[in-house]
Amino acid sequence: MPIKLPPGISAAAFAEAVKEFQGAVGADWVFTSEDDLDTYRDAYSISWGHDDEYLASAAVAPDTVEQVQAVVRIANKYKIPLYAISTGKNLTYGGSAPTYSGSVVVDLKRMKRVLKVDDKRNFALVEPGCSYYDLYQHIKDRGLKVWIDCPDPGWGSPIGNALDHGVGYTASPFRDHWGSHCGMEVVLPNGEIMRTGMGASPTSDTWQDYKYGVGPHVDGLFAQGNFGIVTKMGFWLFPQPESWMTGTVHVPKYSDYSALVDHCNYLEDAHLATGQTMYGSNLGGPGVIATPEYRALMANGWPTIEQLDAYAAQRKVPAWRAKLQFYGPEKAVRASWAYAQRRISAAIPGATFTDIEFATLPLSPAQEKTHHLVNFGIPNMAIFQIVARPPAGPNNANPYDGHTDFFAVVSRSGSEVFRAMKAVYDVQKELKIDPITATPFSSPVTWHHKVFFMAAGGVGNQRGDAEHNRRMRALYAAYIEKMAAAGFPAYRTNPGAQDLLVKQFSFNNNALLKFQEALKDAVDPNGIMSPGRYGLWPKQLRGKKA
Amino acid sequence: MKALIAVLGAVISLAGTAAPVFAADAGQLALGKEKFDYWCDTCHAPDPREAGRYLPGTASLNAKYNGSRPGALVDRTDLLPPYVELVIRKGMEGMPFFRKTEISDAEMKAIAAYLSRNTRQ
Amino acid sequence: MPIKLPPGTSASTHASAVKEMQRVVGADWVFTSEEDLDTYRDAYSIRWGHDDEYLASAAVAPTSVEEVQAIVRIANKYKIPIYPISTGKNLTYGGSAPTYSGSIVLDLKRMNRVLEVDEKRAFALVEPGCSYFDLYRYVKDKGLKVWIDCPDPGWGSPIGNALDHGVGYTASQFRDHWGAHCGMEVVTPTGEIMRTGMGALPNAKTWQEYKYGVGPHVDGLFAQSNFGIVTKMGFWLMPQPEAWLTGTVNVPKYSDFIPLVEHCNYLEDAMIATGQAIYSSGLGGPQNAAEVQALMANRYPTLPELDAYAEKKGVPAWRVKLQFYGPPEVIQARWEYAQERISKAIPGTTFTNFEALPMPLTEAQEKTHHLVNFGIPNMAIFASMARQPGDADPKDGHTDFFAVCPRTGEAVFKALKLVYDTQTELGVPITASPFRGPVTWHHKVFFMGAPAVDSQRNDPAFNRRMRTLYDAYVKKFSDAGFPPYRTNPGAQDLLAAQFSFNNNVLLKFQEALKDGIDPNGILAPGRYGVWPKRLRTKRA
Amino acid sequence: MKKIIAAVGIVVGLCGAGVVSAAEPGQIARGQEKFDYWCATCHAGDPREGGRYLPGTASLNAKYKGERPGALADRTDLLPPYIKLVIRRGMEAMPFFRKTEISDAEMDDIAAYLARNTKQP
Repeated sequence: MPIKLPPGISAAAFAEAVKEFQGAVGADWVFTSEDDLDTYRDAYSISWGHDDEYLASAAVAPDTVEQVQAVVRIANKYKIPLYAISTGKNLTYGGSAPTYSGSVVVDLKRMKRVLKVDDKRNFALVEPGCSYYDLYQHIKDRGLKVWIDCPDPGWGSPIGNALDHGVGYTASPFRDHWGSHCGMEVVLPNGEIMRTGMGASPTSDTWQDYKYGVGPHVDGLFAQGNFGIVTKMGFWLFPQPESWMTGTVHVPKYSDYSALVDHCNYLEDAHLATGQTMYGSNLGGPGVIATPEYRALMANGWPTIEQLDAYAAQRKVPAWRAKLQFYGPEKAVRASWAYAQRRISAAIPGATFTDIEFATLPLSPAQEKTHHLVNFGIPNMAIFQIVARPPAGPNNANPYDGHTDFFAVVSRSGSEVFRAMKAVYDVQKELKIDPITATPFSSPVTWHHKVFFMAAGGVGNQRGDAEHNRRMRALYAAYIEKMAAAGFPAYRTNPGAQDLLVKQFSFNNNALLKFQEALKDAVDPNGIMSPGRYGLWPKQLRGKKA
Repeated sequence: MKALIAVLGAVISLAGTAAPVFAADAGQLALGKEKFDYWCDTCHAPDPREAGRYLPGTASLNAKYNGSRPGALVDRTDLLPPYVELVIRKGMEGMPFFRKTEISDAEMKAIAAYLSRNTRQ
Repeated sequence: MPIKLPPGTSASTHASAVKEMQRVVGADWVFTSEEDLDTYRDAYSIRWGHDDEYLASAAVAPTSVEEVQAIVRIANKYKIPIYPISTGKNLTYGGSAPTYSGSIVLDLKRMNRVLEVDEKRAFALVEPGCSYFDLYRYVKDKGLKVWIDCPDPGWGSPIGNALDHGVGYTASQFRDHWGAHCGMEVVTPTGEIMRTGMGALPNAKTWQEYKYGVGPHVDGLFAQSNFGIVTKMGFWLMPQPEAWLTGTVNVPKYSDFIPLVEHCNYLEDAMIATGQAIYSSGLGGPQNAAEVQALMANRYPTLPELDAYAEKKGVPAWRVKLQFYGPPEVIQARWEYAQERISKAIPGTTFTNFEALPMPLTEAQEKTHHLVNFGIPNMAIFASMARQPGDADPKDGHTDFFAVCPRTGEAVFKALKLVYDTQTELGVPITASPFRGPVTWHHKVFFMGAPAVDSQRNDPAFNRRMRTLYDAYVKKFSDAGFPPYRTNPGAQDLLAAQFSFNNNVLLKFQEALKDGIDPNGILAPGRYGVWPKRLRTKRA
Repeated sequence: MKKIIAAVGIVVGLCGAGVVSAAEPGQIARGQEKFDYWCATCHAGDPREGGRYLPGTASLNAKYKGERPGALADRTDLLPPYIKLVIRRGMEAMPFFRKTEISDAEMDDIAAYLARNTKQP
């Protein structure tokens, strides 16, 4: 007996359904024991241990598309909600737990095949359980000359990540994982298999080359959505570049930042510095908020740009830096870097250039030890240091059990970054966070090539401390609401905040959500597919939630 | 859960030296190593920057034990299978738990046997 | 009295709807006379003068989003189909005519504003009636350092073109006009205004920067489709480059085309040669017509025969014009790399026609360059139909056929032979040639053209033959895996039917979605084969 | 349709001498503005004027072989009804224009502009 039945389903009906699921995938691959279901909880949930924590009633793990179809048909028969996960490693954004408690998790981890990698037309086709590691290893084993683009945690799924608007670290268009997908196979809420784009043409060989096919594109509905279960998906790949070059630009004044951003935008959009530009401030960094100078700066609230310019002058370090990265033939990357220096020197008096490095690719094993691997499309797990015990971290003695990210979408402009930094500060001040961690020296993240993401202060969770988690939820919800009100919504969020986030997209009385709901009802009449994902509830359940 | 794991950990650290606690056959150890390398090694390999991959698991255990035990799991001589299995299925701090679709029970036992191959009575 | 009423709609119902629409937009902007409606016919239609030509029952031209909403509500009230057009210049793909006769055309030409162009963040926001000329003039008048990407005819609409999968001529990702769009405003089939992506968040300034917003993306539903009327749309723009460089790579053997394509793919995908690579063969052209005919006298030549022919002619079998945008020293280095890479891989390669110019072009340079490669809209393409010297009877239009083909030499060879096979089978004059290069409007696939299908407005029998030929291209190319990327309304049902995976489940899914948001089935019924429930039996 | 237009063309071709229609300068200026916006992209003076290959001018050059100017602005034989007919009915590959593009008043202005040098027979 599961702890949590799907609402409105009797134990007897559920048992019948489970029996049918077992018939479809084999008894070993249907999980209903408390121990097994515990592994489907969201390890990083800030709802952990609360009454409204998201819990599955069972988990089913198909190995083929046909088994996925069978599972979906059974769910329709019994009107039992399903929730599909790929590798289940979407930690901080929901992990392996459903968005509607009592759902049966469809765990696609066993479907982890790399179906095709073409290094002449530069694409891959994979299954949802395939991880970045799996795809990377497949390419490496065969000596194919293409790069993948991976986010920080290497164990995630290229499909799951792209579907949740995940982002990465290599060249411009590839960092946007949804943007670089091409072609899908989907099991629809009625159990039919559908292929999108050119995949619908039984004879075409361009499923992973051309996204559109003919007629309306439906792919977008499956991103942060609940219109079907994606069982195959293609991605465009970056051909392995000959070499890589980096150099760091420093600008003296705090107010030089706007010009710096404008020039870096140009270098990126013109395909000169196609690698990730990494911004930082020499005035920030760990421990800065405890220094007397900083306290003096912030004593009377958020400082003006003039005060910040004066502060930078007094500290005698360049206020901002941008690490530029270039991929390509040696002559070309050297010429691009020379151009970048010339352009920025001419525009920003006092700009200096440091940390110049050139490397032919691929990196040697020795170079791999000292470089930021994701910038080279090499999956790894380094990011977990933020939740592990960092050598001098504040949580060294009692590390968090996880964290909940908040990254806001901000225009690529200096003035908008200033406004977003202050917005984080205002939220923390209003909530009386002590100490306030938002500083005028935080930098945007450049995972996406046309927009910045700005982090708000980390939200850590403790599986053993329900009260702590409750405070974290309040803080997180405040970030969602107040940052959106300032025009800076989160680009993705955990299930507990999805209704709240979607509500902020309120143009014309949430016309977009209503349109999505009409579409949803049309293709999922029984409302069985991932109810509530990103605020989208089927008719039967609408109004049940926030 | 953390408390439970801590207790189990303490029990295990009390276990002494001498002969290996579990007799595992070579095939199981090989499977265990293979699955450890696939699933665990990305965070728990010996050197925190082994092959350039910053290894948060090894770094975290180094910080925790301050040299009193090795940070790398493969160098440990005090791990007992039930503890290894518990951490795999229940997680530990920032390390989330693993599902059977990732690491099956048989694979988990093989990993546990591999990591406790040097543990003495 | 219009000639053509919407099926099932009485004259009096139609008249009431027209009257209500007049109240919304003013009597001057509702057209019902035969003379006015003639200007809404598809000038290039291969159905011209046939019983099943697509004809409007009226046209209405709003000037604001609110007027569009009001018209949509009237259409719902009377259950009269409406068909939106932007500039109405989608010639060869339907022009200003509806896909379902009797529809009222919603002519958005009067909504032609450029709402915003941001040079620093490199984007534009426009209305549907705005043409490439309009956007270009706006950018030029304000001295902004950004380029637009335009297709051949400059009078088209950036919005309409993108919605129909249109393509262009500058750097890789801008050539795909749908791919370069960011953010929309749409009037839904029930008359609601909706903004997509970040446009749904009232205070966001990133509507034209970040496509996704949160939750499922609905933008794709409005492309080649009938899910709403797009009233605003954003586009990412290319920053004006410092310089442009071109050089032509010539390879000797016919079969060298295979590695040539692989290297050009690399140069494009690795962002080294981001401009359009233009392929052609030195063995084609009118001067070789007789020899090419002879080569194909009995059957399509084999690869060894084509290699032997190239050798005999002693001219390079294939050439590709590479184009680079960027600072002079960077594009010089990139071109040098391209030469090194290709010379090493393909013996006998030569490099010619080198040219490098600072940007923008001077007026004198504009006279001699292919303007669309510089984002400058113009009308030169119409020369393909206009009277040439010695041309007694120019055609009244043409119907394009461009097939989606993988970027490999092998696939191109297969597609070239297919044109020959189709023409042979239909017994039409053979205009196929093994020396036609693929078109590179899109950066990840080739488009293979079949020789033009012409139209004559005064010759229905001629047009009937053209329809047969066109349908044969659609069917045979799709069977071989090369369906066209867009088509005119007369072939949309046929084309959609070719996308038949799992009993056309994609189309069924699209139709289920359509029914969910357009319960009265009033918006552009039949566009790209998607029919509302009440008209599904009308499918060709 | 082509026949009707040809017929009107012939009638117009027979016209000669003094200016046929008295248009006020404002109308001619407005007509030129609209001609430049809508028509000059194909029908401007030089087939490569401003680098824009001009298919309308090129086509008319091929048609008249020097008997008449290919550029419409240089013609001295155009009559307003003919111009309006071609605008609303099209001519070969040149499609017709809708009132949302060129209103009746604007069409009158263009016609007046192009007929400004046409003389009475």
